[in-house]
Amino acid sequence: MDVVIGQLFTGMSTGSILLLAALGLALTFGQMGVINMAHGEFIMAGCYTAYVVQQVVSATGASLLISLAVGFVVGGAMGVILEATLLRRLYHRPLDTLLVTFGVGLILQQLARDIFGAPAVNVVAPGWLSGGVEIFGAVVPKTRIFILLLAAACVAGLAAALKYLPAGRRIRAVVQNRDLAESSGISSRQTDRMTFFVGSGLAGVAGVALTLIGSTSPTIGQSYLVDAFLVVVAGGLGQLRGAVIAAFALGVLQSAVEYSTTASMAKVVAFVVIVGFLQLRPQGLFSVRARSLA
Amino acid sequence: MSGDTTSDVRRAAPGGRWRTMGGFAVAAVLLFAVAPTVLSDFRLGLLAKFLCFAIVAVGIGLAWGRGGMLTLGQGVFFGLGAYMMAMHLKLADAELYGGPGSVPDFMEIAGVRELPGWWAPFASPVFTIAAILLLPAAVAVVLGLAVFRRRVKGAYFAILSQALAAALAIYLVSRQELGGSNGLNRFRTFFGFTLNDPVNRTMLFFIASGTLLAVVAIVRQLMYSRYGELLVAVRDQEERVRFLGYDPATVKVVAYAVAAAFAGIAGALFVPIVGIISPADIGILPSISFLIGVAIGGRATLLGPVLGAIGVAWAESSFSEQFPSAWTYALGAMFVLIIGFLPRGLASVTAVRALRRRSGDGGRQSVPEQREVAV
Amino acid sequence: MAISETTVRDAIKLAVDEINADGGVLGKEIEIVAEDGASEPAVFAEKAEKLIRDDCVAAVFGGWTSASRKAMLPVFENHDALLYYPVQYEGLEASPNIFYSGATTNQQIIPALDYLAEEGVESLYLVGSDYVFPRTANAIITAYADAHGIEIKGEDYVPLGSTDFSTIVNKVRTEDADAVFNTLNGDSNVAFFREYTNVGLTADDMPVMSVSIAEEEVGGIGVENIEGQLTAWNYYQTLDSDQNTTFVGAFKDEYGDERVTSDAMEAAYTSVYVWKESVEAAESFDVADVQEAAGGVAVDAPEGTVTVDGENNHLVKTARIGEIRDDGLIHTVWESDGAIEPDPFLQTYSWADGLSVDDAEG
Amino acid sequence: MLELDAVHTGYGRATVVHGASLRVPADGVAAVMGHNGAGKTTLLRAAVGLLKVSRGTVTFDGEEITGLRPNARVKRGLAYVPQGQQCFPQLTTLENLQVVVDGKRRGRELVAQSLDLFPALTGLLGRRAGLLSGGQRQQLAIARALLTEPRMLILDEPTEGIQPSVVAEIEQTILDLTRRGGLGVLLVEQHIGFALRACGRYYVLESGRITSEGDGGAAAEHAVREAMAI
Repeated sequence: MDVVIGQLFTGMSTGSILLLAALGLALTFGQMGVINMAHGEFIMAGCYTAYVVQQVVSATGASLLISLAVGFVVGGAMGVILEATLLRRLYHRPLDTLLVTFGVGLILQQLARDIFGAPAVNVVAPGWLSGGVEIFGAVVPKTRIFILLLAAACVAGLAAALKYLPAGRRIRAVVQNRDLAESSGISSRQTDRMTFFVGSGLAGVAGVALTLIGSTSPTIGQSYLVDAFLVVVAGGLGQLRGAVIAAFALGVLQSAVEYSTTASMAKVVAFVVIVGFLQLRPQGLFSVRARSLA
Repeated sequence: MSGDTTSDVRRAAPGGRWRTMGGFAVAAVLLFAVAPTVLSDFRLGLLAKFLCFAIVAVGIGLAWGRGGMLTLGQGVFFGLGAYMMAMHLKLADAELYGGPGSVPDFMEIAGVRELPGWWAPFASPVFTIAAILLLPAAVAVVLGLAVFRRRVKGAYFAILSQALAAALAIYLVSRQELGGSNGLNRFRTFFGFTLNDPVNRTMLFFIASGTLLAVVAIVRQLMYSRYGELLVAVRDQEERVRFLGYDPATVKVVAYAVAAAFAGIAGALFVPIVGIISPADIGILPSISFLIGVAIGGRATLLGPVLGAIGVAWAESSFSEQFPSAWTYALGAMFVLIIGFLPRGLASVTAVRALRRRSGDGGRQSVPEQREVAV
Repeated sequence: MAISETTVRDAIKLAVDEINADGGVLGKEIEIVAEDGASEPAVFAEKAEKLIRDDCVAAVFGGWTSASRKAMLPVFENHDALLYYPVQYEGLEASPNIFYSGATTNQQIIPALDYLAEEGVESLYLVGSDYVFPRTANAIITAYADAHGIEIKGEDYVPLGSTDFSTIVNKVRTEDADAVFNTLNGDSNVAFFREYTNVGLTADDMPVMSVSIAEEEVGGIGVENIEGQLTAWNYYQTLDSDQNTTFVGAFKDEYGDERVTSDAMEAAYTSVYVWKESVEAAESFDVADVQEAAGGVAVDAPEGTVTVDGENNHLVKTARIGEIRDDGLIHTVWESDGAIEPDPFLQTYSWADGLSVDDAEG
Repeated sequence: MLELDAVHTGYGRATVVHGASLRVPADGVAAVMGHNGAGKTTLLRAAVGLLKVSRGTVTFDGEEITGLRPNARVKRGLAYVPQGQQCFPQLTTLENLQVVVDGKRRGRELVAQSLDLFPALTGLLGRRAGLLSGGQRQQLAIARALLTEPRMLILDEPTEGIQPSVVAEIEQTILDLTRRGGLGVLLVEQHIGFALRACGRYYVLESGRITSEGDGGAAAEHAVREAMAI
């Protein structure tokens, strides 16, 4: 029993990491329909932001909190630049967007390699996040609890912003009916750019948080990217709650399979299950879309 | 715009026939006469490897350029073909050098003395070749029917096929009976011919060349047939095709299966030519890399993918040596510039010019515009 | 992976420069032709063939993963050329065309096990990346454990590059073995040790013996997460010898003070000298002559004197267990009694009988 | 005043409208009539900027706006009520209104004003717009257009597909608006009687070309029916 509950927590923790990595995609891919393969590199940029900030602010606690804010801006800025220079002209060619952003990802990876070197760099976690909390016999590291809370806060914040802020309203309006929004005086360009800023910013935040548990190296974004896309696809486009449920379901599934077999098997099973699931429900868990995604 | 595109295809067909035949002749002379005389054994082997990529590219050109399906998981089919061939070669070597009943050397080293049961059929060359020709296509048919029947959209299809490529690579790494991360290598013979012999390696080059010409011919027939028009129509206006009474899923599955079969064959040829197949050759990265050559050459053209694939592979092999970091930038930039700004590839630059000269109508040509392409 | 390959290249270049400054080999200056294997086995094979056939090099130095070596092996055998492979590996291989300057299993893994057994470890948990080296290493460890009454409490593999260790570390914690034997590769180590430290496991209550973490990796993991943990290698930067002081000094002079030296780099550096000595002993660059003369060639390397074992082309090397200290460096805490004869097929260990069938070509 | 001068437009390479010219006075109503598929909606979409004009110009109050994006035209006082009672279905009625006035100082006031004009919406503010009836959605659509404080309103078949009881209400609102002054209206309507009653000038569009035009009023009905060959 303890094992089951312990694994459940582990799964939730894995899920929250997936969620954090996928949340920005739920906006840019889920809401806008842009397949941004460089999202993983935005996450990586967040990781290195945390590293750079730590070189400046050596107090680990303060640097983590500052990094979260700076990471959001850095990720967001990269997203806006990408949107303004490339994606803007590719909105009618979603599949090509995928390949173009893959190229951007390659460039960013190499850039990181040239700036920071290929070996992983170390981001020191703050003291108050060291150690773990025992829950039903399983010790859950505080870093993971922090990530879980951060993911929850990001989801709640994002949902609230979409619901209550004027900007959020505009984002939803543009997603639901682009032409109508445009001819109602809403600038869909600005709105797209803002959506992209927030979505990419969330990738930056995810990157900062992920330095708490993983390595900071040029290829780190790659390891989250496919998972993140699958979460958004399985969750259904245009809905945050779909992504939330899909992330946690995938996390719990993966850690359960991993516990009984191997981590490799878990990964393979998770992928295959999602592919199978999408055969049954190609629209994902939930789907509300006005603009159909190619 | 679909109407325009289809009529362009029609228009191109009859006039282009002689030109295509001429192209074939030139290509055949280049491959069978010129290349072996001017290239060193090593360079010839390298070119043979590029030809394998070109075979994959021809299939991608059909499925992606003509059919609008972004096949991000060709590594799966390439890997299937390659591993099946590799298993056969390992078994044949074991039989030849270890005597009847021996297990392949890498298993021996790992302390395995019993051959896993499912390896056994691959001892037969006939079975292996049949499996290489049929299995990838069969997998593609099953996968394609499942996906396209459900009208899964293009982006989904791309992400799913990518996930499958990743899953297969991870799975293969964890299978020690398939060599794990090392993959399968150290092949000594190819259907009885010693691989170390330069003459036999040249023969492999010829086999690859012949295969490439054959797949190009097949795709040419498909492109200019009624089916080819239908495929382009499905790419541009899937709904309309449905209303006309055709099943778009079937149309797409055929192209997808053909592309899969080509990738499988290319994988099978890759093994004796390069001498190794490992999970590193079939994951997400190689799968996406297959696309860039196609995009550069011109995804909807017949020869564009071939030339693009060979060109990119050649450039990678020569430039990555001196400037590994610059090569990554260049590769990234190619994705960005070619696909972002020249979606019809380099072929379009010359094709547009040629058309302009001929018709003077502003040189509009078939545009494989991927707008909201539902796959 | 490309990182480590780079450092190996740097070390080789250093050795070549030194030799050239000293008059070269047989009066000839060595010229380096560099190729990038792109961490991909098929590319390694291609580049190896290019070096041998187009560039006609005298010998090739490098390779990193087992896969890269396995991919190059047939190339070197078919073209009868020489490869100097500088990385510790899973053993079970010997080719007349490859000189192995890193440790084979009986110079790294078995001494590590001997050390743990000496320290009173009675149970082990095995964690590794899912590829050939960890799989083979763990098979050896299991056989050793069976013969020495050590219990294996668990054996887990993660896909290469995996960064989620919550499940595995929880299993490790619950199983409460006396020590963990870690064959994880690359960045996975970072995630593993963070998780390990964060669930409250320390080097005191459950030490981790790692065989793939060297000086270069410590920084990325963070000293605070790995302090006190153990490694098994033949060389550490902290070794106290004249040769090593010279080597470390020259390396830092060339590549910067912040750089560290590690086992693979030292082995790569040494391999160039091994080749030089062999060529000079043969008085020829010819492959067959070098192969003939190599047996018994000795080099005073930074790790101590190494000698080529002419039977299997491996080096006779000293095994050392090190502890990672807060300076980020690894300090020797145990050393084998003298240099160990390489035994890639573990033929001198009775408990290893079932592990492999000897390579057909021997 | 809105002027379309020899406008060519269409979808991709298919030109639908071939050189249509019309003029909507700043204070009056112009109606465009024609059969289904004549290109009326296409013409309007070009006027508001949702379609690219390949040849010809669009001028608004003396300024050429041919290349402007739709939202920029809205800022200059052009409002558009598209065909089909369009709304943002997942937003509530209130949000549908708010999203237009966000950032405006008088936003709250404007929303209140529009609810005065369409009191039927007052009770539906919290409901998702997608769940409203066609008539309610059309009222919402007009309300949303008016929130931008337009000087020129473009209406595409405002009464099509709406239950008759509401049609009268909407027609009345439109007539009221046109009589209020300070607002020009470009109306596309199938319902010829209403259109002519409302407009000062009519245009008949056939196969993308203006084939006839004249002054509005009930007397013109015969001429229009003739022109449209009904």
